[in-house]
Amino acid sequence: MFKLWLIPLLPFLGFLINGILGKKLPKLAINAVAVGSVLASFLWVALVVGPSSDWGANKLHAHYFTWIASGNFHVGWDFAVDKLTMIMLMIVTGIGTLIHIYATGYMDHEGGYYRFFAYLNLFMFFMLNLVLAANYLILFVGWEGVGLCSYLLIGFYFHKKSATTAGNKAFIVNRVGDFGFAMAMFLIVIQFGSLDFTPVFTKAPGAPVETLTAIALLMLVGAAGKSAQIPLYVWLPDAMEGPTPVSALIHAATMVTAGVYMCSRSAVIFLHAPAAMDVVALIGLATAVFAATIGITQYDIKKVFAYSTVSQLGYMFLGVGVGAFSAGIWHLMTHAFFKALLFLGAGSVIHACHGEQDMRHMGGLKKYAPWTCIVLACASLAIAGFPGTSGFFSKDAILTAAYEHAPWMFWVGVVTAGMTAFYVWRAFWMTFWGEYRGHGKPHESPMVMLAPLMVLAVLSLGGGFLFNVPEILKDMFPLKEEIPEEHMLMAISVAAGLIGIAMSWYMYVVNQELPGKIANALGGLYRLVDDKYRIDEAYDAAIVEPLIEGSSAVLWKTVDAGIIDGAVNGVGSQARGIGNVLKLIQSGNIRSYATWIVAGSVVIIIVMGIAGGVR
Amino acid sequence: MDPLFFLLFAFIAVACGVNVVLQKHPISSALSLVAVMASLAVLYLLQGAEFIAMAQMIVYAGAIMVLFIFVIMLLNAGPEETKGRSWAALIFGVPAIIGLMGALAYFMQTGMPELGSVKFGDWKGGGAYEVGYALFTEYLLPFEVTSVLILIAIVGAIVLARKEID
Amino acid sequence: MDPAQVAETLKHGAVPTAWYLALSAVLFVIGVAGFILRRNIITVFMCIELMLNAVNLSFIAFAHEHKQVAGHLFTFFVMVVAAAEAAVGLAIILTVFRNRSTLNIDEIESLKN
Amino acid sequence: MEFLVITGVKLALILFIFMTALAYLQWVERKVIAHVQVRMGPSRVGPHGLLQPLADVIKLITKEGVLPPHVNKFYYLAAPFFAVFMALISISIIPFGTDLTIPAITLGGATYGPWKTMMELADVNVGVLLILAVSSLGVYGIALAGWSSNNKYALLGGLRSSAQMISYELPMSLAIAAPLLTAGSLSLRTIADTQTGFYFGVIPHWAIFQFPAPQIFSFIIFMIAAFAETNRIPFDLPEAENELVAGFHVEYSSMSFAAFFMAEYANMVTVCSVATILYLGGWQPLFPASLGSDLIAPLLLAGCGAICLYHGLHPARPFDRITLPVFAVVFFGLAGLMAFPPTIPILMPIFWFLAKLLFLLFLFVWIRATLPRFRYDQLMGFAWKFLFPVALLNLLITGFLVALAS
Repeated sequence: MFKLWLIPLLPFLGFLINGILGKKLPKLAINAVAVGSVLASFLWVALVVGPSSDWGANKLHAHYFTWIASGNFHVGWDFAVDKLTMIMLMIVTGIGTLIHIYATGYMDHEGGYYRFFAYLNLFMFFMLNLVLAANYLILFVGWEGVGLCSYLLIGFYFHKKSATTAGNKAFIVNRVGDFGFAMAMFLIVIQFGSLDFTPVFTKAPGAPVETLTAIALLMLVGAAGKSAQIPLYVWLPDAMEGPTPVSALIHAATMVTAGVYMCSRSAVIFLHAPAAMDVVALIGLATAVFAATIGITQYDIKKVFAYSTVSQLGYMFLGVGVGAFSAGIWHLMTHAFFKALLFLGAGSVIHACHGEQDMRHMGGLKKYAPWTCIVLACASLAIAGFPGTSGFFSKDAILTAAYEHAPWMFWVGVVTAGMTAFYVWRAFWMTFWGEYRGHGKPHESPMVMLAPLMVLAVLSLGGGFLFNVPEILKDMFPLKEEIPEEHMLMAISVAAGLIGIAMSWYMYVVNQELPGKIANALGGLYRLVDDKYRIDEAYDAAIVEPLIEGSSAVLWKTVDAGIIDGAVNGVGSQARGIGNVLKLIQSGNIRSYATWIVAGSVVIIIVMGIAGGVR
Repeated sequence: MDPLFFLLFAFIAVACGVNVVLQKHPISSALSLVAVMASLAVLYLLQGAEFIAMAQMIVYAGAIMVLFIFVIMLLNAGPEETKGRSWAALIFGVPAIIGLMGALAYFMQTGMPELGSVKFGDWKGGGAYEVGYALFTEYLLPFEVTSVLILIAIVGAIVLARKEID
Repeated sequence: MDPAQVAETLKHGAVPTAWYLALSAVLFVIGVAGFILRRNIITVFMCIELMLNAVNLSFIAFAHEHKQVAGHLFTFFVMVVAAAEAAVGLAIILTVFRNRSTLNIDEIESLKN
Repeated sequence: MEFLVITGVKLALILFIFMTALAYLQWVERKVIAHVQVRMGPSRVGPHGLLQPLADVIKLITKEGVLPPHVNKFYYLAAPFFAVFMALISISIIPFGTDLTIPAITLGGATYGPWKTMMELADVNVGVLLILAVSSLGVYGIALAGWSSNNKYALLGGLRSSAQMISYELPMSLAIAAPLLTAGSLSLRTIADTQTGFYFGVIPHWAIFQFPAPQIFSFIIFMIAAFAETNRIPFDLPEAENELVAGFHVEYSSMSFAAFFMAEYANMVTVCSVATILYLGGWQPLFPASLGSDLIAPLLLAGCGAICLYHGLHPARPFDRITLPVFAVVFFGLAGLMAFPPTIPILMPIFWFLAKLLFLLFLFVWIRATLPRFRYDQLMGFAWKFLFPVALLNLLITGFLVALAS
């Protein structure tokens, strides 16, 4: 018995302690509890569960109690660990620990210190639930929980209007996705009569393909909501209102990848619904390109990385869509490394520039914050797919798979890769090269913030070598055989990345007027891209306004005020009328009431006895 | 042996029960009620309900009735005055009681299905282990709900009994 | 049940379950009688407790009859409810006494009409 | 039949020994307090006042029992004996040692026995609950005494004691629940048996040391609550002389007055025995016999004998010349009995049990001689705001650890 319940429970205890007592505890104690609990569960995963569960086909499965039992439909609180879960566990707890450590430095001067860490631990609890779940319902519990924590943490600076609205936006948009997921679960229950993974996946091949397609598409809706895919990606950029560690942990490394995890967890269903697979691939690809183009024009450093996250998630979905689940998971892992690093580095930069987020007011930081510069360079290399870095392997795996599926997808992917390299390095140059354009004097971040960055830098450089995910997962998702063009494709994607880097170097270091010129030349198109294709405005016009109008006009004024209130008041007046008559028999004398009760019970007993009700 | 015990404690229970009703002074009624509860606890033991018997002693006799006595002492409640006796309750009440008794007796005679018998130690399902196991597995939710109920009761009692600040 | 059977049961040193039920019925009726006839609010309250106890006895008897522990649990819950009820009820009695300085149940009839 | 005889014998023995012990507990208390306060204590009646308890008993019996006119006679007379009764019940299920076998004896050709019996009156398998139930009934005696005396001080005493006892029931029960989790039984004998054995051959398996959840905190909580349950200083609010003349027993005199004292001391002995069994491993020795724990008792007694002998030979007071050697002889005899192999398995458990019991009782007396009295609101606040949460926390942690270790 590996006491799987311990893994989520430890962060939860941390949440309880910090949440209840945090106001009184000193910062040191809060740090100890928050970091310690997550670290403990990481160690439990890495040292106890990891080694002891042999990596064969048999997976750990633990049933704790039956949560819902209605008829022959049972949902238990079950946890299960297989290799996929194991990888996710390592990512979540490992990176979670690093980011907790980082946050102790980053949040040092913030108010609501204990609140922040309580939320963070709660998030860890739900995320681990999501990953450990052995059936869709428990997964959904975690799914909703992380959504809640994301909402809480985006709106952490609740005194900022923009933060609270961003939180609401994230929450509401996610509801749309969760609706899809819930529908998918209903369909699953109807089709398979159970929500546990094992029976569902064993029965799935036999099920009618239409049902499977429907289920898969609905799941995709859910995944798109959580993982910020078209058309539900709009919440993620705004989510950057939250503190940077949150952006790194929730909106880059772990939560947003839950969709990818869910899809590859349900690989069996998707594999038997080819149409759905294509939709997934297309959406992934579209999102990748789309977000990349937006990323090019942004000046807020966190926004840049946010859009890059969206586009990288698009990559993962592309991988899932073309059937290369292991490649998707691999990219998920490497992305967790370098994107967490990018965000934390950005946090360190912002910290260095006294809270400045606009890259036009940065620059020349490489001599003020050398360490940050170095680690960010590692991350940018990784995301640009520089040969040997972690990003290179995973991205290449996805692109190869895409090529086998349909060559044009590969080419679009390559272009996107180029753009990715371009805007990431654009951000890099604008931040670290040239002259410092900001106010005050920038300074390097403390060691407690830098140490996790260095660990992550090592991981994002060497992650590809260290963990060859397709190799690990090969008995879940069979490896694809080598194809002849492999090396050529590799060369092309690498070239794209290098070209992107070179272009950014030319435009933002050598010849700095060029970008302005290009912008003017493009004119309207540039402005369109610059304000994100005006998608938010479109949504407002198309959905939000009508909803508000409709609800106020129809629901409130007619239905609520007219019908419901009328009915209620009518009932009330009727009751009063009847009461006026009935009150006459109320003597107010308790003993007479008692007498009535007894007399009534006597009657009942006699009736029942005569009717033989006693028998 | 069993019938002896049953008759003895049944007699005590009934006698003290009658005493509860007849005694004029609340304290006397309360103590007779304690006696009833104690003898009922013995009867529970005869039926193999060890845990419940002890709970009966601890909760009822040890806590609830102490609370009653506490309140009686606090209010220093004297014997009940017999003036202003409300005849209504007597006129309607006594027949109702007799009717209830008769109905119960009659239908227990006629309508009651054939029941088995109780012998001390012939069933050991009422130990602390069994009760606890059932309580924390299939009756977990009701148990938690009762805890909430208790909490509500505590809050309500405090709100009711504290002096109004004004 | 017929006397011969009862005699048989008693000879084996056992007690018919029906007797327990009869006892609980008697206690219940006593409680009802007290509830109706007494006028001291505390005594009335105690009579309610007496009724609860009577019901508990029958629960236990049936639990033994069907050899299930469920009856015990119902008794347990009844006890919990009784405890809560006692807490709130006595608090109410305290307040009533503080405001009206009487314990006579007949003088407390503000609910009339 | 035989069962009845044996039970009767045990009953008589326990009752006799226990009553005497209660009387002498009084003597011990007075002596200890006296020495804490650098006085001599009772020393006139008999050598070192050893006959003082006897004198007290005679005085109390022969004294006229005053029946004040204003009391509620029935309850006034019933209360003290109810108190004593409740106090004595719980002693009947306390095991003093492992089971005892009396070898068969032959009288005129007929062989009787051998008899095998437990060293308690009854081994109830919900013993702990029974103890709790009885101790929770104990409050009636005091409350009734206070109420029926029809005297404002007595009434206040009764009110205080009932409130106090109800309040301290909770932390006490919670504290008891924790070791039950590790022991997994409600029978006192079984609980004591689960504490046999030693870690690394040295540290005993007592609940206060026991893996996975040492119950040291629960032990402390239990002892504090026990002080309150027995109305001992620093929690003796019901009989606070300086506030309510003598609390609930102002109006009492002679035997009924003595009854309350007997009840108080009997309760002390009960809670201390329970603490011994639940936390201090009952009759399990402090360290294994292989390390010579059996030698402790004889050596101790022999030491006492030696001291008595020495002082007898160099008497400080004239009659020491006679009395102390007698004591010495008694002590040596006991030591010999303790060292006598056939009796060791019977006597050793009793010795260890009594040693722990006496230590705890000494604690009670010691604290009474040391600490001042609480104020009433402090008392309640302590129970509800500190003791109760701590006990709850301890229970939670214990449960967590036990679940972890299972």
